[in-house]
Amino acid sequence: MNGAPLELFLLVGAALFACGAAGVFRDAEPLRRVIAVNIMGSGVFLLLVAIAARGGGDRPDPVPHAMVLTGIVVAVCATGVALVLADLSGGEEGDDDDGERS
Amino acid sequence: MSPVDALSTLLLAVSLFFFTAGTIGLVRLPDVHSRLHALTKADNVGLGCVVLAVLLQASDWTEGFKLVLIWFLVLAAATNVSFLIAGGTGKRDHDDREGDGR
Amino acid sequence: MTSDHLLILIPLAPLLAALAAFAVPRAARRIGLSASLIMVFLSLWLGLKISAHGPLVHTVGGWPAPLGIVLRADGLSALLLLAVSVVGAAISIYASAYFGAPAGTAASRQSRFFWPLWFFVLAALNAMFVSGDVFNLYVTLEIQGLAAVALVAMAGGSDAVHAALRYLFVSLTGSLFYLTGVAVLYGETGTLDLAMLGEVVTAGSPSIVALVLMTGGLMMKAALFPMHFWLPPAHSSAPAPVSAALSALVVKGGFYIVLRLWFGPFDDLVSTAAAQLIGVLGVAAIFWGSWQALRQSRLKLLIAYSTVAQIGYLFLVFPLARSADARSTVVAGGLVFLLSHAAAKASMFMAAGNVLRAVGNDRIESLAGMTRWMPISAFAVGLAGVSLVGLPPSAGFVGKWLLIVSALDQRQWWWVAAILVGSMLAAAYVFRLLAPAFVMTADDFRPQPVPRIMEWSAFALAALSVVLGLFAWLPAGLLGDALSRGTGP
Amino acid sequence: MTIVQLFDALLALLLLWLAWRAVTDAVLFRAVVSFVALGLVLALTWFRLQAPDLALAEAAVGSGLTGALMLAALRRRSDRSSPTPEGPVKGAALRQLPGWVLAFVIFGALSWAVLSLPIPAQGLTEEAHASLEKSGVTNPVTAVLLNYRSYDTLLEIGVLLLAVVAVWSLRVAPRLRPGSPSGPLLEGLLRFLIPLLIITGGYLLWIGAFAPGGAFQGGALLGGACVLVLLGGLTVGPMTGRIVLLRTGLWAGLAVFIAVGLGAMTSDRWFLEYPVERAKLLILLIETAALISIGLTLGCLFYGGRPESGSSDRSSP
Repeated sequence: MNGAPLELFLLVGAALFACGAAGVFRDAEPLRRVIAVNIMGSGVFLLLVAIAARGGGDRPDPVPHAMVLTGIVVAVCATGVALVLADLSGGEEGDDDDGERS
Repeated sequence: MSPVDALSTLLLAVSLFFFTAGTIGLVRLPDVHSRLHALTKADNVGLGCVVLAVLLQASDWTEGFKLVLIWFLVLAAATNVSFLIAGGTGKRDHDDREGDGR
Repeated sequence: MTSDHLLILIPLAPLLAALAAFAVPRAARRIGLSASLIMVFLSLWLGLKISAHGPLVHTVGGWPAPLGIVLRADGLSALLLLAVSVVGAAISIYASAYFGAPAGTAASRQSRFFWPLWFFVLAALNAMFVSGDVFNLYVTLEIQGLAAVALVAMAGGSDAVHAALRYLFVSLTGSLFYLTGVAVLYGETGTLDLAMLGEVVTAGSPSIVALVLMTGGLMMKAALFPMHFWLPPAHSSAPAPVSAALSALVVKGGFYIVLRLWFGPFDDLVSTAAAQLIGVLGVAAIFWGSWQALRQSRLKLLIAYSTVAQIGYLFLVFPLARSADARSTVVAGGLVFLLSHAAAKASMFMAAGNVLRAVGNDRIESLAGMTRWMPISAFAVGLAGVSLVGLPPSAGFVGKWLLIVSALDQRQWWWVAAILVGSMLAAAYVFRLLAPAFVMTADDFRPQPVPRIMEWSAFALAALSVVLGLFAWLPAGLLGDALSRGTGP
Repeated sequence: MTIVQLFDALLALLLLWLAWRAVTDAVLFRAVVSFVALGLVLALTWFRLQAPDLALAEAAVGSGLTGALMLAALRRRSDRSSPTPEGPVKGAALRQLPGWVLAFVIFGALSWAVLSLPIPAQGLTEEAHASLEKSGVTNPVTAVLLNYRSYDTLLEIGVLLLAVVAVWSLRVAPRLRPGSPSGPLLEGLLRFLIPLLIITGGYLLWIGAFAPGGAFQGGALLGGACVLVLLGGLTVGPMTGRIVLLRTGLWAGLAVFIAVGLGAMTSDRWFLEYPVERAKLLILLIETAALISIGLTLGCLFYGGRPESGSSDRSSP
């Protein structure tokens, strides 16, 4: 291995996940919660990549890398939808034109 | 330490100096415009030195071409961003990005 | 384990329907209805094939288990797929009438976007029930979460948007907790396949933390008691067909994965204390949900809190199914209960939608004299109530009966007490609905006309939920020894 | 060796500090900036942990595009409400303690678990590299994404389409701020930069087969080009004619993926099991369609709503 201290990165990953989780539960502001969820995601991805680097010798394990790539794309989709919803919930100018109260 | 390596390390040291100068300028200078000035000038020259240093180590011309392309792109982006920020702060008075001590 | 090429059609059919509904928005309704019928036939075909040949396997891409993804369908998946397609078809028929507004209005915009989102939910559920890979389950959880959130927010009101936003954050957090568990599991075992995990997971420390994280995340998705707060506002502010879909089908996804994990890889890792704890959470959900339902003044909120309570019953399966011999009866009871709740709850939300369409608001007082001006929907509410409370011969009764019998066999009588008290509370809030319905009102009351299809689909589901009780041996038989101890899925 | 360890320690510290700033900073704008910086440092970490594909994706999508989305949302938020003084989050103090207690519990349990992972690490490295030549590509990550676990990627491209449908169902796209900055300098840059982005996106797609790159990284660049088009004020113009084209581009990726999968299946192979000799061609076909869909999807996510066409609602999407 190129000597990267994997335990350190595993701990940092766990810390990022915990910090994000606290942020999601702690905050009311939607934009901050979106940031917190993204940080949780980054924490999990750091765990996965560190686990991938643990096994491979000089060739890291490609399966967690594919999982993280999928995770990054899913995270940006969720962030996109969350930000539009946060926008709508913040101001009232969303286009809720005469949708009957259902 | 072949002369090429020596030259590379020298260039890296020079770039280090420019980067620190840019950062000190960012921290110490009072208002936006002078900070922009410090940042764009110092950091771009710093990056130029780094690119030159790495160029010396480059194995073939395609790699060298990519490095120069990187440097050119950063230059183009930096000039535009500083132009926009400078232009922006002039027009918008209550812009919350105004660094008025917050 | 017979291999089967057509198993891939189960997740693909709704995915293609969603794609077609998005590509050709004007034909979305027709695509939706035809796709719903196709899915019913597909799941019937799957059920017959599994009862004949046993579990089916489809190795996607030709790569075997550790490297590639293997789709597996056993009795449990077949049963859930049947439930999703049948209840889904009824919801599609109801929605085609519910959104049948003339083109150009806001409702027609809703209709155009309802169908692709609805079929993404169905695709997520179908993919989830046949997937044999834990990371693949994560992707299906994300699809289900995003699509359900968009469906809730479609109602457009500010409280719908706020409910959808909170639902989205809980859904994302739950998925990420689940993904962390998957990461730890992969770090420890080096495989993502459910069957292979079963053989490899030992009682080492990482897999305990993985179990806790995954279960915690899935409890958020399934809205089990401590993490149920997002469900009532989301299910009550969504359009009626969406509320029906969420309460009847979407919430069951999280429960299904916990079932697969606790009786699959983590079977011998789960201590009786952990099983008892999740059972206690179930009981707490029953009492809290029923208590809140009693205090609601709005019909849809009452039904949403009833969902919180009924989910509690499902999680009673875990403490009761620890012993190998009791497992098949308990899981059968839990599944029959799940089917009956899906049908009954969907029909109740549909009936609530009918009331809302006819009267304009869903306050419980406005149900006054409902048996006169909307008899079919009133009958549907009654029948669905019978099944929710668990009166014989409904399937709800059969499910609860099987749970009670095995609880008594294992002398865990406290679950019996919980089920009985829960049923009485359910009876209380159902009668709260029915009482005003039979009250005579001044006969000059003119409700808005409600399309007949909407009433009949609600009635059909309620009737199904009751009649299913008479044929409860069918699902129990199909289930076979899907989750029996040791063999794994 | 100490220099490298120093660099790693600095990287770890930077990650933690930026994450802390992003979650707890009182000024929302600085929290967003900290988050974007975190994304860039994370890209550096991926590179340090020998995951160049992820470094590309993280820099382009994780910090670049997500940062752009957040700044746009922040801009719309401060437009709407007068910039309320950014005091500490109301009521946060009350919720502060339980939040952080939960964080410490999670951190404790998770670090205990990850530190006690078995020493001969389990992994699929050998299996993945063993059947690499049968997969049609030599970059192992692309092999996993588009051959071994291609079903995951298919569902993921489904998630992208779902995100666009969700955003379009929520609202009509808000008009970008009038008087958004558009000077000769910016247009000059865009006229040069956008073609370059498109070419580089195609290049990344092509080298994805044997070097770090692929459809997602290329798609992220195309997404960036779309964002620049929208931000640069290049008028998007009446969309009526082009909405059908945009819509087709959006669902093309998923449709091609399923078509190739079903096509491969007919001659009694499994779904998505490519014939070995034509694997590279099929993967390239899938990735090209995915590239277009990903780029357009990320652009639509930034656009923040459905493009309203001039004519009446009926013919609009």
